[in-house]
Amino acid sequence: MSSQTSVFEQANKKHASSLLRKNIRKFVNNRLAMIGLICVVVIVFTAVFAPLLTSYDPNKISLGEKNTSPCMEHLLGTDNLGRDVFARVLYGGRVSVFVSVMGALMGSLVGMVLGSMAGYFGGKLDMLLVRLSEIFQTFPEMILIMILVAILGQGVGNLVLVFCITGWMTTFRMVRNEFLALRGETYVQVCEAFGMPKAAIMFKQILPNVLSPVIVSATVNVAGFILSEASLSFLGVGVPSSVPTWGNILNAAKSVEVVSNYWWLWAVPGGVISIFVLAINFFGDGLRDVLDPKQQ
Amino acid sequence: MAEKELIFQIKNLQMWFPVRKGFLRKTTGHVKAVDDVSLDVYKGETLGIVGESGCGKSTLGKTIMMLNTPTGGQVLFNYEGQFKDITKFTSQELFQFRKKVQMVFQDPYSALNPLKKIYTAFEEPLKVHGVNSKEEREKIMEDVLKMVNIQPDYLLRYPHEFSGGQRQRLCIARALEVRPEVLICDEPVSALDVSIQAQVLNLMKKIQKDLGLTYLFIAHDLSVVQYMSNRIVVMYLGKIVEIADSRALYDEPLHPYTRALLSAIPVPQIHQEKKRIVLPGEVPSPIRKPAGCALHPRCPHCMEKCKQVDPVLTRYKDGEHMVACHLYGAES
Amino acid sequence: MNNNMDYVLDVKNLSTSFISDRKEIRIVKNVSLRLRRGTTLAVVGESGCGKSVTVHSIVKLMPKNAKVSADHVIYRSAKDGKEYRLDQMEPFGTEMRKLRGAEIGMVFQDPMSSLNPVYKVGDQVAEGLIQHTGMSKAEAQKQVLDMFRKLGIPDPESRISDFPHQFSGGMKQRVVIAIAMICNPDIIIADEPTTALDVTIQAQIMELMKSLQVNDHKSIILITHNMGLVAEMADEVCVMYMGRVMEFGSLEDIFENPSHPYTQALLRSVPVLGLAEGQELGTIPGITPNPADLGPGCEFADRCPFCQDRCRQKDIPRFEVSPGHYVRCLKFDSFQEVD
Amino acid sequence: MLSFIGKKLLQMIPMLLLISFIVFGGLQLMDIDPISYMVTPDMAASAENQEALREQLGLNDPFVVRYFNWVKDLLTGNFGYSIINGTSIANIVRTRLPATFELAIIALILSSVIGIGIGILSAIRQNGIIDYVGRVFAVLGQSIPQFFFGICMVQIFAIKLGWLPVNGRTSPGASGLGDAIVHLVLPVLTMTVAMCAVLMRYSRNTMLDVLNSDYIKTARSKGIPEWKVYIKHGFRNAMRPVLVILCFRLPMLIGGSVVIESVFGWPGIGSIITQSVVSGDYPVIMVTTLMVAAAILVASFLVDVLTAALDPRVRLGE
Amino acid sequence: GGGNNANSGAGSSTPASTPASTPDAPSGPVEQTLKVATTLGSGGSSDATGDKTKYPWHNPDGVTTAAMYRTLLLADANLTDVSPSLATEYTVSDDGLTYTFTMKEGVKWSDGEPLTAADVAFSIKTNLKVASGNAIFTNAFTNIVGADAWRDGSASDLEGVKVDGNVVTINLSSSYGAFIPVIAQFCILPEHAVKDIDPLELHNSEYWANPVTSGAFKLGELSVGNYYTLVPNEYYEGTPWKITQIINYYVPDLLVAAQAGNTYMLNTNSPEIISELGKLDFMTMYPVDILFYRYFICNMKGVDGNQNPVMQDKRVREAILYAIDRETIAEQLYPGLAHVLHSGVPNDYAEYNGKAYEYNPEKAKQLLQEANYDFNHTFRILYYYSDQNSIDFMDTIAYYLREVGMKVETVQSQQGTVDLFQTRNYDVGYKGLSAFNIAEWYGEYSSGNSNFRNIFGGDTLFDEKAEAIAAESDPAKRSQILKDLQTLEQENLYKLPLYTIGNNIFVNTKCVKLPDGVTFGNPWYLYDMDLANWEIIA
Ligand SMILES: Nc1ncnc2c1ncn2[C@@H]1O[C@H](COP(=O)(O)OP(=O)(O)OP(=O)(O)O)[C@@H](O)[C@H]1O
Ligand SMILES: Nc1ncnc2c1ncn2[C@@H]1O[C@H](COP(=O)(O)OP(=O)(O)OP(=O)(O)O)[C@@H](O)[C@H]1O
Ligand SMILES: [Mg+2]
Ligand SMILES: [Mg+2]
Repeated sequence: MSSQTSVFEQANKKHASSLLRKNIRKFVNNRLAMIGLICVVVIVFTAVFAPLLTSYDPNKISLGEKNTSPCMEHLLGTDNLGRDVFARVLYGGRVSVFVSVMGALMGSLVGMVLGSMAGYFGGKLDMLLVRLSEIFQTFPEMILIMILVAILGQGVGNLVLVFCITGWMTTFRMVRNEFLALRGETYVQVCEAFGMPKAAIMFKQILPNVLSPVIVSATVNVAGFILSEASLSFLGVGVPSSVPTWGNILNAAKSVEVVSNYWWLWAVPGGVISIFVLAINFFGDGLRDVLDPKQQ
Repeated sequence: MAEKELIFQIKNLQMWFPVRKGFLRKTTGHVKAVDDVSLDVYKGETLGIVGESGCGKSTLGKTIMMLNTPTGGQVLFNYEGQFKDITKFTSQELFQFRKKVQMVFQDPYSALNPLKKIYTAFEEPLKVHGVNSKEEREKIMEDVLKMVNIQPDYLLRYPHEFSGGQRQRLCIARALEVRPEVLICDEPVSALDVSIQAQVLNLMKKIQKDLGLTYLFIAHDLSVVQYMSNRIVVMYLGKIVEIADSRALYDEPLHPYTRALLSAIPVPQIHQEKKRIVLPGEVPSPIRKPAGCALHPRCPHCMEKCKQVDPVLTRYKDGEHMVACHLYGAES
Repeated sequence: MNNNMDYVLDVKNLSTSFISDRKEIRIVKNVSLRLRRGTTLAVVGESGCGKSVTVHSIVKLMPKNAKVSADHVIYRSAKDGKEYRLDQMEPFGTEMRKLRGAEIGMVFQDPMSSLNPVYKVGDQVAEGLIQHTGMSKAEAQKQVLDMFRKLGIPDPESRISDFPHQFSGGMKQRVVIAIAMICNPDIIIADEPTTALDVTIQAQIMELMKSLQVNDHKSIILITHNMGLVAEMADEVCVMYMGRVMEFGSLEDIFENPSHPYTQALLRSVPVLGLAEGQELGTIPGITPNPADLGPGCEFADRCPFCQDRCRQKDIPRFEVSPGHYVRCLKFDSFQEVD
Repeated sequence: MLSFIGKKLLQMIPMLLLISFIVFGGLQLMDIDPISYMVTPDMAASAENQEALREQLGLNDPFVVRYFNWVKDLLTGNFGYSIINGTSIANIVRTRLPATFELAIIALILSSVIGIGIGILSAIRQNGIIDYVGRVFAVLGQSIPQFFFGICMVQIFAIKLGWLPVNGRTSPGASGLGDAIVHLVLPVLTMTVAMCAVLMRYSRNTMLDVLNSDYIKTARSKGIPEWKVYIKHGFRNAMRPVLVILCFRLPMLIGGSVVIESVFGWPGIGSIITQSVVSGDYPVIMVTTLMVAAAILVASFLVDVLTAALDPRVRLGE
Repeated sequence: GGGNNANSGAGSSTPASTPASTPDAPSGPVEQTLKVATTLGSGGSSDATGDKTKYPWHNPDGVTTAAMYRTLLLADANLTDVSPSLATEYTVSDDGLTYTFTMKEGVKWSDGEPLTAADVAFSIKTNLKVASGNAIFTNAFTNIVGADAWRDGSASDLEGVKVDGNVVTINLSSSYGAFIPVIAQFCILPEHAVKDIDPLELHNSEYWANPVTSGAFKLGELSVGNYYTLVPNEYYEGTPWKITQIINYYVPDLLVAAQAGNTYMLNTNSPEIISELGKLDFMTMYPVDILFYRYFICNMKGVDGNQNPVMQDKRVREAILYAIDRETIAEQLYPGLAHVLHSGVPNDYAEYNGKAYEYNPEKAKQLLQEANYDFNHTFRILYYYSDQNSIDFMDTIAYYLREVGMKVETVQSQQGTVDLFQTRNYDVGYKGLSAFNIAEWYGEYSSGNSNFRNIFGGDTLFDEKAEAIAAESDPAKRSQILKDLQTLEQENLYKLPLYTIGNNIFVNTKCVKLPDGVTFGNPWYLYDMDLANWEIIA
């Protein structure tokens, strides 16, 4: 019998990832999704490894070199304080991507936990949570965000919190509905028949099965938050303007003078935002195709 | 039929689901899914349960397993000669009880969590039930897999890599892991193709013989039930209308519903002249059960009494055969 | 030989494949079948063997990723005595649409989802009628009422303006049959019309269809995997396996002289009511293969007890073992080969 | 149907109360002294005068008292005054809400017609030209920050080409439809672009789902023409989920107007909310957000009614 | 006194955001419509939301204010000389404590009511009771005899203001040097229309949506959030203006409005807007030199005794001045507009004592070290301007301070002066002051200043001299006091003066023909622009 383990292990190598592999193949075949993924990865990587890619400090002011157009020295030119735009966009990406990804993650997390509970236990708790989410949904998101910013104050951490508070509802509804459906699935009943603990059934058995739509909606949220961040900068209630974020960089370049004279100051952050959002959306669509068999 | 040891004694079991309506979710009625069911199950037998969709077969099965908390009645289980009412069990006792009774469900396609390897799906119940060493677990897993003719190394695959028949065999194997005494099979083959169905049915018979299991075999296909069972329970709208030895039920169906059911089944034989009894109308919703005998609006033999008095299950000619119908009321 | 006019529908070498993931998978392969006027042809076979695809290919209700080809698909109308080449028609062109509904009615598997939830059932039934006859709505409603009565829908006057969700499964299936029947078509194609229903309801529906066929002299293609239904309903049977017609013959041919190993095994594996105690069911070993990874030769080879090497070499031709009884198996290579 | 409407209307009352409580309570968390906002310290004439003002406004009462006073005032039609500039809130709502609604409703209608139209067309002609172009347009529309798009539009169409006014809702002296329309073009366009994209994608997907359903097959089997299949059987069924998403989008539409109104100097409620938030004018925030929430509740109620009209299952209960 | 340009409360926006406007001269076949614009947005005052017209007791600026309201006297562009307006003449007693104004006869309000001396008395009295108004008025009027008693309600009348026929007499308890220039900024309000409004809420009153005016124009139409128009006031007794209509648009962006021809006049100190406006050949630039301070205030100690330990050491404060290369910043960020300051006295004043804090990062580091400055401390700089220029400026400051090893965080406050004066959660605050005169700058040090005592702990060090400079009008004495104040200031460095910023006024000369000899002055004050003779030519 000792050889048994190795039988399992050998077989494991052969089969373990076939589901994953199949999905990956499907995804790779989806050209747009791949382009999206590549863009996202490239942008995230460049942001994370910003110090390796540029020797400039994003905040290094060099007033003598202001508004230099792109050249060898400054790949994407400099802004009106002589700061290197390339470096700023890279470092700005760190904050923007962090805020939006964390916001989406936290929102999804909250939505998932509440949604699991509402969907699994049903009854009064469910009704309460659904009402709550409806109320949150009644407020225009932008307004809710602004009010929250007014209450909590500006700042990266607070913005994440705000995105989390305003972004949990879609995930919540989705997870709840899935749970309502999956609660009746046979494998859940099997687990109950074996007397497994409720928490294990909820989180270990059912939850993984609702992850794919959650992941897809989280990607969509990331895209939305990137745009929200930009809008909030525009309204002056986003991340403090001294911190470079894509929104702040673009917002700094919104003046007519910049728009008509220094194209690189708006085209670069604007382009990066649009490309990232586009890429995330493509990526999300691709994921949906792979993860959600209904959509095929 | 004598000398049979009882394993389950079900007394007046009742499972009513409240129907809630409106904003305040007031209870406006009940789905009487299982209504006053009394039944004995003997050790080692296969008890078939048939009936139309929605008549409460699955609910009965689940309630016996305490997956639903019954709204009334008792379910007594034989603990080495001692009968204990499982409806009064604490959660710890129930947890232990789950080792004695297991269930196989209708849909093998959704009975395995699509994201978990079969290995994990097999390991989890063992872990929960305290088999802590990995070797021991793998030994058990290998044993049960042998029983259902599946190679152990298949365990490391995902459910989607298996066909329906294989999945159902896996489900049976998994239920057997905890060495249950009773297996409740809720339509285990109705989702399978004919060509596969026979494999699974034969396998189940073999396992029963090998392990001395007791089956509660639920199905809506009378031919399948009859093939599998020693005794058959016929249900209609949450009530038992007839209980009989499977041969007897085929040879001498008493209840008009059973008769209609038997005659409605298409037989894959030609040149067989058959008089079909077609019951008119539909199965009423269990929320609005007709008064009296639930079948009376559709029954060809409906009498005045049937519309008012609900017949009780009584022995027919003092035998094992029981029926709930006023047609036989005088004889009992 | 029979007069050709006897056959309302004549399908020769129909093949269908689907393109998915840039791969082409053959689902239906060289299917030939003929439907005799006024009879029922049963198509049996297990799930996924291509029964639905076959009939949908015939009436050209296929998704865009399907490729259909056929030597010919001929429909012979009793109404005008003309022959129509369905295979040469545009799927959604006027010609094809004129036939659909008016001459060929369809009943689908799942009554629950076959009705549009947002329209009254009466209107849904009348829609085809209005389309094909151009009659007024009121006239159409009258005919619908008649049809409902004929199909035994209780209280038709009020139910005609109900919505599908207010109907039970069996009643919905009657409505679906009414949709198929309302224009008095020659052929009714019923794709597993009772699979979703209970036995007692199934019996009701089947009685109904039988009486329609007998009384109105309809030709029916009945798709099912229930051998019992076949025995009760069919005049001729077409046994399919993995996109092939394995055996085709009259009811007697199939039940009394099943020739293909698959047919034999299939018949043995069905539990029959009143089986003697201790009697074992026959089983078909192995599992149904995936259509995407079938090799050459007989599709049943892997599960066949009589399999030989030559079975796996090339496509198996059809042999006519007795008049009108065709088998696709090399066991019968002594018989005449028909294409 | 009537009882359905009645029930829905009744459900709105507790919702509104809850929302009002959340709004009121939430804003108490804002650690602000309204007086500091009413009277900017730079322009503060004297501390005593300010203290008098505070007492006069009842700002020293406990929370619950203030909440009930507020609700009571609201119910009696007294919406209070902006603490920043003293404008009566009733006035703000009266003059601003129509402007926002004008914008939102036109954008809603336009984006629905365009978005759903193209979405459905591209589902019907899946992988055709419209589908392709529509999808590209959809993703593009979704990926450009709205304010930036708006600013660019102003620069191109108002400044460079001079075709349209740069901002505002009306011009002095000019009145009539023409004037209103030229002012609407750019804000509506900007708003529509983003909104359209979502609807397009969504209606395409639902229409595709619907087209794959069995009843479409049934409809086709009757031999009715394809356009009838699409319009009668496809469209109406696809509309229901689209309406739901539309309902979810309503808040976004009004929320989106916050940005749009800032860019285009549109005198709507959105710009007032922005300013109130920035300046901590909490009575205005409370009432305006409550108004917006109420408006959205009403709108979603309308959507519910519309859904019920479209779908008998909803109307008649399951 | 001085209008504080940084209309704080709402984090007042860019200097460019202040309304700019000028009426212009009429005649010719062209319709005489002058277009000006006000920015919407930042700032909660009603004219920033477009709900009402301007409350003239804040900054009394702009063409529209000049067209609607009149003052007793009209100042020239430098605010030094005055000419008659509502008052035909005025006298000052030798001790500088008694002022008499003789009112012009026959002046009427736009509703036909006569404008009398009583209105003047009413306006002064009301101003003392308002909750919100420009400090220049309060500072001046507080010196009127009985002002305190009147304000706290213990007197039923303001003792120091007397009306006798068409003569108004004002008695001061102590002399106030700038009293006449202040009077020249003080718009008289109609008693009959305003008397029922609670002075505490006057600045917020709905009244401003349709005020009664005394100037050449009155309100035509107010389209909330869009614009308002002014039309000639038929009761105006002076020379009618050539302009026959003024439109004030509410716009999100002044530059765009100028480009689109929606404003014929604006002022700005933003180099970006200046350069962009420079490209429009129809806009002519008129630079004006004004006392617009930009400076840091050091958060020292509140009256509550709450001390900020970081700023206590003077060397730290000094180091900040040395650490920042102000010359370069002025050159690059405000080319031609900013002049570095080393005290409240601009460098080109004769009184400037010559002490300079030149850019010297080494010295800064050294000073910090000497002061045992904790380099791990995050140094918080608070600012409330939300325009991009100020953000850039703050980034630059932060950059320079980081260069000397400090950890810096710049915080843009939404709640402007509340954070500045009350929350006080910062080390230095960045502030602007468009000073009416130099005394206003030094008045901020005074322990009596209700705002700054929260920051400087009510230190009485400056009181005497600050009062003296406000009261004194003799140039020689003033010069001496200024020198003393300057030294005191540099010894203490509670405020770190950065620079003064000039302003540019742009006029669309393709549409407006300015009369000869018009000079522009501080755009936040009222002065004689000869508006009656502006003419629209296109
Ligand atoms: N949890 C529940 N809540 C409410 N009603 C229920 C619940 N479970 C079952 N029911 C109702 O009880 C009745 C009996 O259901 P059950 O599933 O036992 O029928 P069944 O005989 O197993 O039918 P099928 O053959 O379709 O499986 C049905 O009407 C069903 O709707
Ligand atoms: N649109 C499609 N695209 C790709 N493959 C398809 C499509 N439709 C059907 N198939 C494949 O064709 C095969 C035959 O399908 P079909 O529906 O004809 O089976 P069937 O015999 O009717 O089975 P059932 O009894 O389950 O209805 C299946 O393997 C199915 O996966
Ligand atoms: Mg069941
Ligand atoms: Mg099928």
